Amino acid sequence: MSTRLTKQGRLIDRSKKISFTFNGTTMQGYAGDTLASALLANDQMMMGRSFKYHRPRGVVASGAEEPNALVGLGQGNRFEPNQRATTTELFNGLTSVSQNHWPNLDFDIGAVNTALARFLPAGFYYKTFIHPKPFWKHIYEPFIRQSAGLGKAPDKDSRDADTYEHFYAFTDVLVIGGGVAGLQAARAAAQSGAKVMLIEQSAHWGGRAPVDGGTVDGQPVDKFVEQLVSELETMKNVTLRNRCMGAGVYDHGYALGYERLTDHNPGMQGPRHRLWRIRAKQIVTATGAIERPLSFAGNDVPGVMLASAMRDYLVNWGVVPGERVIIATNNDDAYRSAILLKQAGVDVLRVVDARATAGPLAEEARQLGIRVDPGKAIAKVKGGKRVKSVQLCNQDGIGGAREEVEADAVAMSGGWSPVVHLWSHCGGKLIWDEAQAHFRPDPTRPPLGADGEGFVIAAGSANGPLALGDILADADAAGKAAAKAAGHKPKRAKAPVGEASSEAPMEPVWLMPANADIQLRGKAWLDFQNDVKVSDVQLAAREGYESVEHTKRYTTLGMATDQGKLSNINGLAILANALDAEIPQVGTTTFRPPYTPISMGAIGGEARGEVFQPIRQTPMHDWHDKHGADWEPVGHWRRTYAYVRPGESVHDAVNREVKNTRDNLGLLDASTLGKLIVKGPDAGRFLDMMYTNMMSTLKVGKCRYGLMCSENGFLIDDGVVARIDEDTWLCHTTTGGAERTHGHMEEWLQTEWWDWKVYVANVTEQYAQVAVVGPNARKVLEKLGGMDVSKEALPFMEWRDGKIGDFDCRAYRISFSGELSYEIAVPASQGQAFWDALLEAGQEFGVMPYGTECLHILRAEKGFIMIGDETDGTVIPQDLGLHWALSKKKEDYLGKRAHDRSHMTDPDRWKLVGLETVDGSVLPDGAYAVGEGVNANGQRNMIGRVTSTYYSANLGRGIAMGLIKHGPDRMGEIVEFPGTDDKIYKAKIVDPIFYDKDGEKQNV
Amino acid sequence: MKHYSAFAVAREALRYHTGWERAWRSPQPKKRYDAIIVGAGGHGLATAYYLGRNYGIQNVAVIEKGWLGGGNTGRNTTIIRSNYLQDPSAALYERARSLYEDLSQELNYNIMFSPRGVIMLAQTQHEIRGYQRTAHANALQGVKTEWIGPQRVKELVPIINLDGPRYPVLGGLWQERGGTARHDAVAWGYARACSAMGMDIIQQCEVTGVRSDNGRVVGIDTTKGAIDCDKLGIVVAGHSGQLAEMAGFRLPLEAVALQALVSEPIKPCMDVVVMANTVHGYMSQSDKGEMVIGGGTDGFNNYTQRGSFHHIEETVRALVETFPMISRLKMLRQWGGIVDMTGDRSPILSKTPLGNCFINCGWGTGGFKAIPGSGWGMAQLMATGHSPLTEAFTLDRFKEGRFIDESVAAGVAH
Amino acid sequence: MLILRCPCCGVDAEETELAAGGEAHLKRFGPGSSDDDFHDYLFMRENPKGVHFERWRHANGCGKWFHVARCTRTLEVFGTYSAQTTEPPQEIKDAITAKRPGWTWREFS
Amino acid sequence: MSEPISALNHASYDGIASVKECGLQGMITLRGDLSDKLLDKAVKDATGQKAPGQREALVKGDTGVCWMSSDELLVLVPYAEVGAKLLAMTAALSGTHALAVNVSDARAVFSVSGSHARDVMGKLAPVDFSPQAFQPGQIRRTRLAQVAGAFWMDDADTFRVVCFRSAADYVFKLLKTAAQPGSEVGAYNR
Repeated sequence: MSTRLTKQGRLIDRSKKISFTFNGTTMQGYAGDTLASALLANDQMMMGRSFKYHRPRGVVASGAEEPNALVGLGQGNRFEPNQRATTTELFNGLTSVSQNHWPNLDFDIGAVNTALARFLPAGFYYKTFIHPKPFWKHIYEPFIRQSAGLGKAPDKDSRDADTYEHFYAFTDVLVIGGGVAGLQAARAAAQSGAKVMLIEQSAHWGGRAPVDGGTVDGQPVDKFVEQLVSELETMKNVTLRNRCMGAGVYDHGYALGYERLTDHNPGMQGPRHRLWRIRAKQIVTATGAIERPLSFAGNDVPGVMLASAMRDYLVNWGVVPGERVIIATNNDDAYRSAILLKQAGVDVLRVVDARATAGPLAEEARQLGIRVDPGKAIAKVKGGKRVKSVQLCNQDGIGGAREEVEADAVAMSGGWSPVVHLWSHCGGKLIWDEAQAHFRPDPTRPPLGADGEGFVIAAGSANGPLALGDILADADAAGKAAAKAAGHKPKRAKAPVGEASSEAPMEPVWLMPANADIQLRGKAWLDFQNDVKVSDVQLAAREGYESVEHTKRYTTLGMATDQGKLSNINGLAILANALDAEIPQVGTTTFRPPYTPISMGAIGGEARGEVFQPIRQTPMHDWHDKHGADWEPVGHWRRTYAYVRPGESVHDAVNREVKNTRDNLGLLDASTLGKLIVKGPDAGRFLDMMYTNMMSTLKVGKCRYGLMCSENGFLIDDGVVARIDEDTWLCHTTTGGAERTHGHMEEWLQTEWWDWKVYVANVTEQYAQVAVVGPNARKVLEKLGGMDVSKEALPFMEWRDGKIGDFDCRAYRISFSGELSYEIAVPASQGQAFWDALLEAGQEFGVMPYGTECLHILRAEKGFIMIGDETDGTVIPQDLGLHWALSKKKEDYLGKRAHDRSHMTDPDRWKLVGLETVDGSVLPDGAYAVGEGVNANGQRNMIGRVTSTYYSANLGRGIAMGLIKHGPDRMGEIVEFPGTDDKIYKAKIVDPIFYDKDGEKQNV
Repeated sequence: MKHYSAFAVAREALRYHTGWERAWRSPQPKKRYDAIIVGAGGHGLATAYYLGRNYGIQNVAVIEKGWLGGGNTGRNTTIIRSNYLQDPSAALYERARSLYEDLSQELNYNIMFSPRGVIMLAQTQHEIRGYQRTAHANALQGVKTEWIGPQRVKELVPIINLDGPRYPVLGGLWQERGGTARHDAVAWGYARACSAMGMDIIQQCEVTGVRSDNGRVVGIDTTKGAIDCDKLGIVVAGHSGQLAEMAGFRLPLEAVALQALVSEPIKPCMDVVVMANTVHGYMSQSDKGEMVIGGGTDGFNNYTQRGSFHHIEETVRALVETFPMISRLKMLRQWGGIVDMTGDRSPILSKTPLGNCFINCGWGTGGFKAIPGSGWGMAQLMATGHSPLTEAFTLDRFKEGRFIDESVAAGVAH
Repeated sequence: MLILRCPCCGVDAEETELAAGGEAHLKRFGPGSSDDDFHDYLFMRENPKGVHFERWRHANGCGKWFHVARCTRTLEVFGTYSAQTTEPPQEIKDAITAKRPGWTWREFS
Repeated sequence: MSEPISALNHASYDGIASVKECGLQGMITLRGDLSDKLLDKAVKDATGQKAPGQREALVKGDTGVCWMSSDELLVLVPYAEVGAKLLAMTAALSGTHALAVNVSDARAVFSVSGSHARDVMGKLAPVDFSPQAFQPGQIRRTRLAQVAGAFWMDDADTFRVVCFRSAADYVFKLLKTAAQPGSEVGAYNR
């Protein structure tokens, strides 16, 4: 029986009772409990089911390494699967459910897998479910997938009720881990004056030390911790954060801290998690060590736990998981658990010590009346949902001659492994420590920082030492070394002197008993969550999956949610043994961030909902929004696709806008078009390189349409360029092209032609720009009054500065629609007022705003190309019949050389033409034209494709543009476009100018 | 080779699985092979396999510096699809996809090909047009895809948020027979089949030189000695440049880090693969229950197999927006691989300036899905000197300006 | 997550402020150049496992381009320097030599 | 001429810091040779300040000058005066290679103030906001979450934050989110 003692429990406050539920049952705990300690206090030994065999699982550890006690926590929009009970602080109203079973935890259909375990060894699925083939899709795989997963998925429509944020922090020294080593390292570093940040994953400082005991400078270690924390709190150069886990270490001194702000009290205001993005000159990993399980048959039965965990539950929370306990060990540390349990009144039946001789702690245990059996082992633990009895045998043997002892809990200790994860994340290497039988950081091969020097130092038991005195000395040295490496001068203060009982050496024990037979090996668990046993690793080795990565992947060892914190070293040792190799030869798998799982919410940070991504808005954005704008994202901009009136479809709206603009007057918010000022004595020469056309010869006051190609020859942008004065040009770019084109210009100016005297400035957002389009365009401007916008005063492709109404403006007489058209730029702060003025003055002329789709149709009616429609990154100006825009006079411009390559001059390139369906219908977007036959790969031969296709309300029929092989030479021919609707669309090749071929409308 | 089946597993269970033999032999290299493939990843092993299967060339060695399947084969997000736009890509990836359909049976090794379907979301007008174009091309290329509307997307992916404030889901390109496979198993299955044909897979053996005579390859030097060969295939992903240098030519490649991550395993909640290119993220759920997530690449040369964390952030926030329920799931593990990028982001499968030496590289972010097709085409190229599957993917296309650009229809290609 | 010191504004900028710009010190080949030269200029990038020279832009910052000498195997940064040069300055080359004796990159060593 | 309106028309929010859109600010982007005496004089005439050194912000209220890069300054003048100042500056620089252009309407300006202002900023920009590292007199161009931005300090507790006008709505919402109640970090005010 697992129970709460009436005394003890240094972390709980017995005056504060807390009520919570587990699988619907209400239980009681105390403030300071973890969910795991509270469940144990309520005799809830079984907390879940394993992944593969659905075996009963109880808590095995007391901290972040826990593989078994995972629960679904919370409800609805706060439900979270796979939460470790051992690191979940208890709060009032906590609801938890166990995982991976049906219909319930006690009775689980899936547990039939346990009975079949023998038929489901490692990798069995690679060998089975192969025949008959259709069974895989319809029976086998659905079955495998249904049994997959641990925790329940959150509801499909759930929306996380919490918020998250990031924070950037900069420090000289980051110390990860707030145990005695981390605290001392922080102090040693801080005393140098260095800026120090110390983060600790739990809510408590001091780590294991207060449980393990010992003295520091003559006083009990818990007092030492208390004083040290107070001292650090007063130091101005020290930042302390608990509930903040060091999640990962990355290049150039970058580390992630995962701070859980409200998990222990979900009602609190503020974000739930904060992800710290820390830049440290030096990082000290004082991450402690993790006890290893022992591999014996039945080591997975609920009630079998790590000896240190049992000690933690007793000392920290006043909980003992059993009344009759057997302890198995290969080292002295487990005796501390034996002694404390005995002192707490637990019947410690036996310590089976695989070693022939034990140290002074064993003697202390014996004196308390505990029976110590050297050279002994656990052959097998019996029991289903909790420990019933334990069979003991000699360690040196195959597990015969067993003695059976009734017991209800087993503590095991296979020695300790430093937590090397954070050391390893960024390339720190490990060495094998023969004496402690563990991997520890190799100080000669640390992770390298930006300067090529090591930037991580391991401290305390994370670095190998396990005795309190050694830990403190190591941590002190690490703190000083980190401060020094960060450019500070450490103080010569003496390290505190820690003392604890001396210990005899441990002896590696990878299997219990040493030569356990196959039946026992098949029940000796390595990975408790994924159900990987000793026999599985041996099978992998036998079948040739010899690399440690092969074994891991073949057996799934260490791939569970604990990422092998308990299983890795034990599994490696078994593999090494099976291969007859040394452990360091076999090596480890790669440690990858995060140390323990971190929430997706925290990773995303504040970027959710309305600040998920910026939405760029023009000065008239709100007006559009209020007037039926159907929005279209264009880059980060929002543009109006069409202004939909009540009762209209989007399609109706587009047709209305198209007709009205041709017949009366349309207004387009063109503010998103990029505007770049290019100025300087070399500006003309520079623009001649940027554009395929000649820009240096453009006269002041005039405009010219320009094309830009990449150096690789492909069209990248286009727009109208205006010459402002002798050495100043204004270049329009496409929407969303301003930043890219500005960057493109700066790149060439800064990295190739840096001696050219040219300055570029991006003034896109300085202006609200409105296209005033249609037969009544001039009338509305004249009504507003101001500058002369007559044909004579402002001819086509010219610009003037002046006033329209009250507004200072620059008016460009340019047209992307073929209509009489002005683009008027006013200061952005007056954009809305100008828009309002145009609408008001335009009433009598039939004014309507129009959106991007109307813009597209108007330009297509005129055969104007659109970057992104006619071009897709593979199209060159020659394909589009834009030879006239490729200056023959210039020796050089970006893209010119590229156009000379054989594929670019190939006469078979597809060329731009107009397309008219035979029946007037609209060609499907993206359709391909087919030729005869198939190619060598059996694909239909294609001879072209549709690049733009619309219904033209003005022409009352479908119009399209496309690229067709030899297209311009095939005018009048009919080509076929198979649709995805099984129809064949027939279209005639025509001139791409469908409307007002002579351009009479724009030239008025 | 011992046949794998449920009966065999049951039979072996009676003797506690002590009777299983090695999946592949671990031989010492011979003096000479008809063909040597450098690189025992999926592409290299598949090339060897089809050399034997299709052309009877079985005196083949596959040389591997580390452990087989340990490069990008074992660190990708396992997506299989063939809904590419350009003819040569569609041909290659569709051949691969169709070979994947029967691969478990062919190799007698369950590679767990799961044709659960792949959706590429359209979240802008531009993407709608791009995917409709792809659907039209695919129909003519013999690739079965269809354009589907938002409601059908929601039926297929109940956890999706159609009305994201930034990018609403406007529809998608759906390939019903796309899906995923167990990546390690693909390498292991090919390795076992190669070994069974008598081919030698030599792991822990690094190539130190390429020997040639009169402009033709004659052998390689390795850490296990010199080995002669008639033909040499270099299929080593992130190390292509180094091998090419040994063979005396250069490659237009750059190595960058690509990252991926998985969540903790949860019960099944998403039955298809979803790719959201506008926001640079894609996600599927593995047979184990983990949400497998991939994103974009770093922009700089990097051989560390560690990427920059901000890419993980960008991908995750995009996916949280697209699938809000994952917000409270947790990232279990992130990792990186080194991928070779070419000038047009399409691979190179080609003869080289060195006679009888062939190169297969430059898969960028999308190599896994191509493995069987790539192996098939490379084997044909190596055995016969020509393959329609590979003929567009030559080294000299960059000089001619003849690119195979898939970014036309989609922002990223994985 | 790299940090590079922008030589223009002096800020130790982290990667999210920067944009990578590929190989440094390219010589441009324009009209009249051979197919091979033009091809190499556009596509034949250095791809060393070790010392590399590259361009970066302090895009979310002062906007200036600069050069970086960096190791692609360890991500060690040997130095940053002006974009307005056709070859690495001597002190950068010296700094690399101190860390990677015998290094070569293209025609530089 | 109608009344000019800033991007968010003086929107404000009070959380752990006070966030305000400051209204229109006259701004001139000035590119040129920063060591040029003519340029120095033009700046002095417009703002009363000398040309700033690397990353210096010499600002008093709505008048001053900030170093933007090795060949670029941001000249701040009262909004109403920007036209006249720009004309004067252009005239003064007519003999030299320089570019002065009005960008007042292309920007939005916010103030973030209060004892937790540094916390708020530290959530959005990858910058060390400790008083040792960042103080009045300095300018930093960087990113604010996903958009470009720049800021300097009016006093020890007040930031002046500049972004593009089109991103004003986003930046305001960002600052609000970062200033939400209960989100104090306490990193800079122990």
